[in-house]
Amino acid sequence: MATITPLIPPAQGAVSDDLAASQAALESLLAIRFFEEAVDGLFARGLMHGTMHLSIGQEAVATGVCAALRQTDFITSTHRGHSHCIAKGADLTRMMAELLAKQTGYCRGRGGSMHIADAKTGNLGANGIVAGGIPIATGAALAQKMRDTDSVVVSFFGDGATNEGAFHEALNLASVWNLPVVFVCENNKYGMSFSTAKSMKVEKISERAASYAMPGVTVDGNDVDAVFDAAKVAVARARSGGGPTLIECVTYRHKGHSKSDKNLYRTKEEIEFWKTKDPVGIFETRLIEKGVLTKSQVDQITEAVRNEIRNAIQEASAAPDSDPAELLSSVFRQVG
Amino acid sequence: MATITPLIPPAQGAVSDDLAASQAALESLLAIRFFEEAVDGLFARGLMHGTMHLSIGQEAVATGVCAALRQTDFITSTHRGHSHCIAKGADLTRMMAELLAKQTGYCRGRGGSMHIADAKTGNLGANGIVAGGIPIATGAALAQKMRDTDSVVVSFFGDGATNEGAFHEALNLASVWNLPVVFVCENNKYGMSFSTAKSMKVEKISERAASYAMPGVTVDGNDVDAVFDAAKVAVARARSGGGPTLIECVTYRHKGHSKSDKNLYRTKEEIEFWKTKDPVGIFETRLIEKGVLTKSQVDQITEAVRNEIRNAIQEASAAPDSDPAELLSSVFRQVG
Amino acid sequence: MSERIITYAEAIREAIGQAMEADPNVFMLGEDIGVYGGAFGVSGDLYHRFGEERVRDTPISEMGIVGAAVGAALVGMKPIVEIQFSDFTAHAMDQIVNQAAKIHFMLGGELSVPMVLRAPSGSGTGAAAQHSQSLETWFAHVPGLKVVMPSSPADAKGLLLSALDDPNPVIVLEHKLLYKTSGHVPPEMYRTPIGVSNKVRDGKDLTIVATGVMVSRSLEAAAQLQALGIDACVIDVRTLSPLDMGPINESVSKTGRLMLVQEAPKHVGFMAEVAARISEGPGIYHLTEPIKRLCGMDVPIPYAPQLEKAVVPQLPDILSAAQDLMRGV
Amino acid sequence: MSERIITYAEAIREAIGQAMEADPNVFMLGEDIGVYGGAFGVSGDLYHRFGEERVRDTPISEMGIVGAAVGAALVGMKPIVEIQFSDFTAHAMDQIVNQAAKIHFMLGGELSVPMVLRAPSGSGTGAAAQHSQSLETWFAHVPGLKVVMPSSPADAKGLLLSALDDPNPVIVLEHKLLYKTSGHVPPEMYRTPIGVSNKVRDGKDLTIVATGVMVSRSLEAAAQLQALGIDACVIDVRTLSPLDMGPINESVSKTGRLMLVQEAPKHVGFMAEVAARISEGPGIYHLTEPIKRLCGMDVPIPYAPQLEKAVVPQLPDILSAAQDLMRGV
Ligand SMILES: Cc1ncc(C[n+]2csc(CCOP(=O)(O)OP(=O)(O)O)c2C)c(N)n1
Ligand SMILES: Cc1ncc(C[n+]2csc(CCOP(=O)(O)OP(=O)(O)O)c2C)c(N)n1
Ligand SMILES: [Mg+2]
Ligand SMILES: [Mg+2]
Repeated sequence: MATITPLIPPAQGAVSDDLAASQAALESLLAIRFFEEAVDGLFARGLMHGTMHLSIGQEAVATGVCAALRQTDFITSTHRGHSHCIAKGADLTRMMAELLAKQTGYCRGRGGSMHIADAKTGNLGANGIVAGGIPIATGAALAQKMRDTDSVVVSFFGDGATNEGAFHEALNLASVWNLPVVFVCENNKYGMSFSTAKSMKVEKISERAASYAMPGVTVDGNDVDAVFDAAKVAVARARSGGGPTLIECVTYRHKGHSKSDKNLYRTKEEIEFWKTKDPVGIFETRLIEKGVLTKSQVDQITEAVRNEIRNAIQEASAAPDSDPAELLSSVFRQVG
Repeated sequence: MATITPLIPPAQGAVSDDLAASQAALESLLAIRFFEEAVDGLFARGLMHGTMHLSIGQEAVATGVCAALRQTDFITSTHRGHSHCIAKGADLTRMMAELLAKQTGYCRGRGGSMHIADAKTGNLGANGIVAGGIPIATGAALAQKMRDTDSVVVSFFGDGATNEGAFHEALNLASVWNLPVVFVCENNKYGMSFSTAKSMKVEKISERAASYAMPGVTVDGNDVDAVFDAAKVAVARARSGGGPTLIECVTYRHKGHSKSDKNLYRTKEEIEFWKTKDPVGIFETRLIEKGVLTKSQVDQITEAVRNEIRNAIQEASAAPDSDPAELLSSVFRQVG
Repeated sequence: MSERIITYAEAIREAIGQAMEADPNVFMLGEDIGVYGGAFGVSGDLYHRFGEERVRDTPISEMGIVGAAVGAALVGMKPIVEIQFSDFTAHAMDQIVNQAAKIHFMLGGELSVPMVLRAPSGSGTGAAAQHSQSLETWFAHVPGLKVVMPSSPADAKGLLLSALDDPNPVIVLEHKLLYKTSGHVPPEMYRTPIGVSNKVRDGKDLTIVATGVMVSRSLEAAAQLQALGIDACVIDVRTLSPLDMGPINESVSKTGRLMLVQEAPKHVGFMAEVAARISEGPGIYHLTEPIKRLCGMDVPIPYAPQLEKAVVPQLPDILSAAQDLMRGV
Repeated sequence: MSERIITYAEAIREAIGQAMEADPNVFMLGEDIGVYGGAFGVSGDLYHRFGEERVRDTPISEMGIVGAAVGAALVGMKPIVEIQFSDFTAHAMDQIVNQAAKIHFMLGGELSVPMVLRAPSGSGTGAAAQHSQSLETWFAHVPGLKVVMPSSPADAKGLLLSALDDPNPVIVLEHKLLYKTSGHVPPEMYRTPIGVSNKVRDGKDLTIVATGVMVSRSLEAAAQLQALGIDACVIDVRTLSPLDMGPINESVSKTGRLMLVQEAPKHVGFMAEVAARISEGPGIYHLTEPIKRLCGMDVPIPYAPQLEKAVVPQLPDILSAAQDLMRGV
């Protein structure tokens, strides 16, 4: 078991104005970053198989959004889902165990990186199907409304996902049913190799909210404060029966789309430019400038998070491999 | 063989300012109306089987749009497709023969009302799948662009179809590929029993064009002149490389959705109100008021069209029934 | 016990109504199931009895509808999706197959998708190729889905109630031509077990295995065959996945003759699985004749009435096929 | 003739390139097939050779992409659609099944849809349940579709060129694990006929029928069985629809033993059809043993390497199953 401090919203104002909220947010940003750097290394050394999609560079989106959520709220995630999973509060050891195909992993080694789910923290699952989680989020939100709970559902998805029919149908249903759901588009400028400039003609993806008479906003996805502020408003609207919102978070992935990516579709300059807008660095600097945390406090937190990731890898590596014996009996849940 | 005068655009100005264009448009309106009234009767008397969807009350949409098209242009149609088929210039006898399940029908009796296609007039087919024809129209338009023809493609579909993922994906592709296609939404206020007020939150369906940075307009779908004017602009844009347009034509169907409809979802008052906006009557009155045609000329045209429909029924009824012998050999086109 | 005769459609409606009364988590969603009462009149007055929240009309968005059901089921609701014609499941295959069927296994077993998806299947209404398919083979081939095809009003109710008890996604394919047919249906909330084939007629000369509307047609044929001195056993598979071969094996061991009747196209259709099960097991030693498959032709369903009849097995076809089998041709 | 050894992926690329040179109507569309070169590197440099118009990158919209191909094909183009993983065809089933497959028949025969849809199929890459399916059964069951599964570089090229000559929709399921495998491929534009099964190894003791990646595995097994004194005939079905039973019937008439090997889940899978064809024809009289089916387990494909291997037939499984069959167990 390796975890970080659960995200909490600031008592008031911005995340970066609140000590507790800032510390938790920083832990989240760093945990995502270090977890994925570790995973990247394990793959490089052939200690992990399959494929994976890293959100390095996009950490502020999941962090800012989940800071506005409660544990009882739900999320649906994507193939690029480590950040969402961690920000929602998952156990880093079970995540790592899943990627290492261990019996103790979140999916008992059956799902891997693209299918991690965690009922305890309301993570209804990453998804290997682009836009596959959006209609599911709508359904989970429909259940909240029918049961009259005050929980909300957040659906994370990418820019490319907004070109799928599933996006259109799900947002329309959420709109006409006035559901407690927030649609969070992580616009990292590319769907695999295809740029948003080529895959759609709208300037901002948030313009697409108009087709559903739904509020749509675009924010700097590399700024935890900006993301949180937008999420806070949308989550409050959803919770109070005000219906869905589409939030576009403009960000960028530093790594390739997946292991097989040669980055032929974008320039080194572009990548370097975005590295100067690193969401982790930006947030650290802001906290230090605002005097919320000192450099050495930041360093302590950094070291503590590094340790958690090390623990996660150690504990996970020691766990037993996924068990083939259970296969046939696991397809269906036992009746009654 | 039973046909009407092919639709032609006015030399200039409105359809109702041009004698030839007006006569052809009136013939089209009446042919659609009488064809469907005849079909309605044949069903009622048990002389036709299956189901059918009548566009009585919506005749101005197909008429106004097709007046802006050439025979070399293409259309994709819907389950409610008789009007499109007739306006594009189909042989009424072959249409009737298809509904009567004859070997001489457009589909040799294999398709029926929901699947009539006519390669000669560029009708790529009615479609039993709501929104099914929209991606197909996009593909036909892609072919025109790749082959550098100056033909355009019109896709007809209903208000309910715009809630399907196929609508979203197809319009986005047409937008990013800048294709010569015009999307014509016949908003008759209901998708079967479900009103647009409940199935979507946008005021106007044409607002959905914004998601594709595409021009979108809403016009009175019961007014041939209004529909033609909008179609003319959109078709010219498409033909000249200006890309796609979404045209919403607001109209109403007088009859039920299909044979099994008890009209429980709408009021008699509403139906009666819309009957006062009958597109055929409106156009006739306008032509007489403008002095383009005299009442007796209108009566002559009316009688002539009635005769064509009678011929169509007679010729079709005399034709041989669809031939079961050909079934297995008809699934695939012979290679080479 | 006195007979209570109601239709197949009424039996389904009764099951849904009873389930909704018994469990607040049960709700229905689909196109035109509200005030319209459903394209085939199945939901009928449920909208007036339970209101628009629990009998939920939807926009025309099959993928979105099924996805919404998957999401609601994931968090503990029991959605019953009605897809207006089974042909339109083509739009929702990702949610049905890549999501609903796999979630329980793929996500490690904590979550599951107790969703019931009902859809009218089959031909015979003159609605042509896009409104008449029998697609059970697709679903039966997908691990993680249970697939049932009720052939009688009693099974329609009992299987649906079992489906609603099941914590896994269950596909219920109803036949359009059966909706108006009637039969005895007990008024209480009974269950017809999923995964149990049903011997609907015993016989010693040949074994007829059928699904959906072909069950009643086969029974009719069996009655006429009796008059010709041929004693046919008729088995209604009822559940295509998981498949119960028990009654089939047992009957074949007695009759030695097996005839498989389905409406769906023959090629790679469900009945091929039944033939394969026999041919890979002890059953093959009991066969005195090759297996006979009587299936739909491998063509899209045509519109013309005589053509539509020609492409799927009709009573005379079953009769002559059975006699051929008895004559060993 | 000297051997020219290239990979399966290169063979497909060569076929597409030659077809594009020969016919201006041929073009490719799909996700990341342009500058990226395709998720599995199949399109490679075609984008640079033929430009972005004819090697057309698309937004992520499988239904729209296939629909666009159907529409373009309807008016005379010859589109080659690449669906990045065959699992995603679930999004396009309406356009594939309700449109492409039915249009020629349903619309009366004037129009047709000469579309080729290629998709990487199968497991073995650790991509888990939504990126590893073998869905050939769905397509093979649909009247109006032709379905091929090339098992070698030579067939990958020859079958694709035949598919491009075909005025009907053809589904080409390529196996991910084969893309990097090599073999002799003639440089010219030759055709491998659609609808002709291929006996890839003769043998008198048992008949192994396989598809996709199971063909090479079965050949490997056959070689090892030879050492054990077992002479296995191996038949590559190659075309699942229309199915050519000729070589299978002929071989079974000699060996009397039939083993069917597929990666897809067993239940209602393609090989059931082969078993059914034998069991309903004269072939059944030639069987000296029940048919043996060796198929994927009826479970979603798991992520863990050892689990992924456990759910689909591996070389040792084929070897022991063949020996069991010879021993009559
Ligand atoms: C339905 C579907 N189509 C295609 C793919 C292959 N694929 C996986 S991720 C991806 C790009 C997704 O782009 P985006 O939605 O922007 O998310 P990002 O990867 O940028 O986070 C593609 C094409 C898929 N997994 N599912
Ligand atoms: C994919 C699909 N879903 C549902 C249906 C059943 N259906 C046929 S027409 C129709 C209503 C369509 O509404 P709209 O698009 O507004 O066209 P209209 O009938 O009003 O002309 C429905 C639900 C269908 N044929 N196809
Ligand atoms: Mg992206
Ligand atoms: Mg409508």
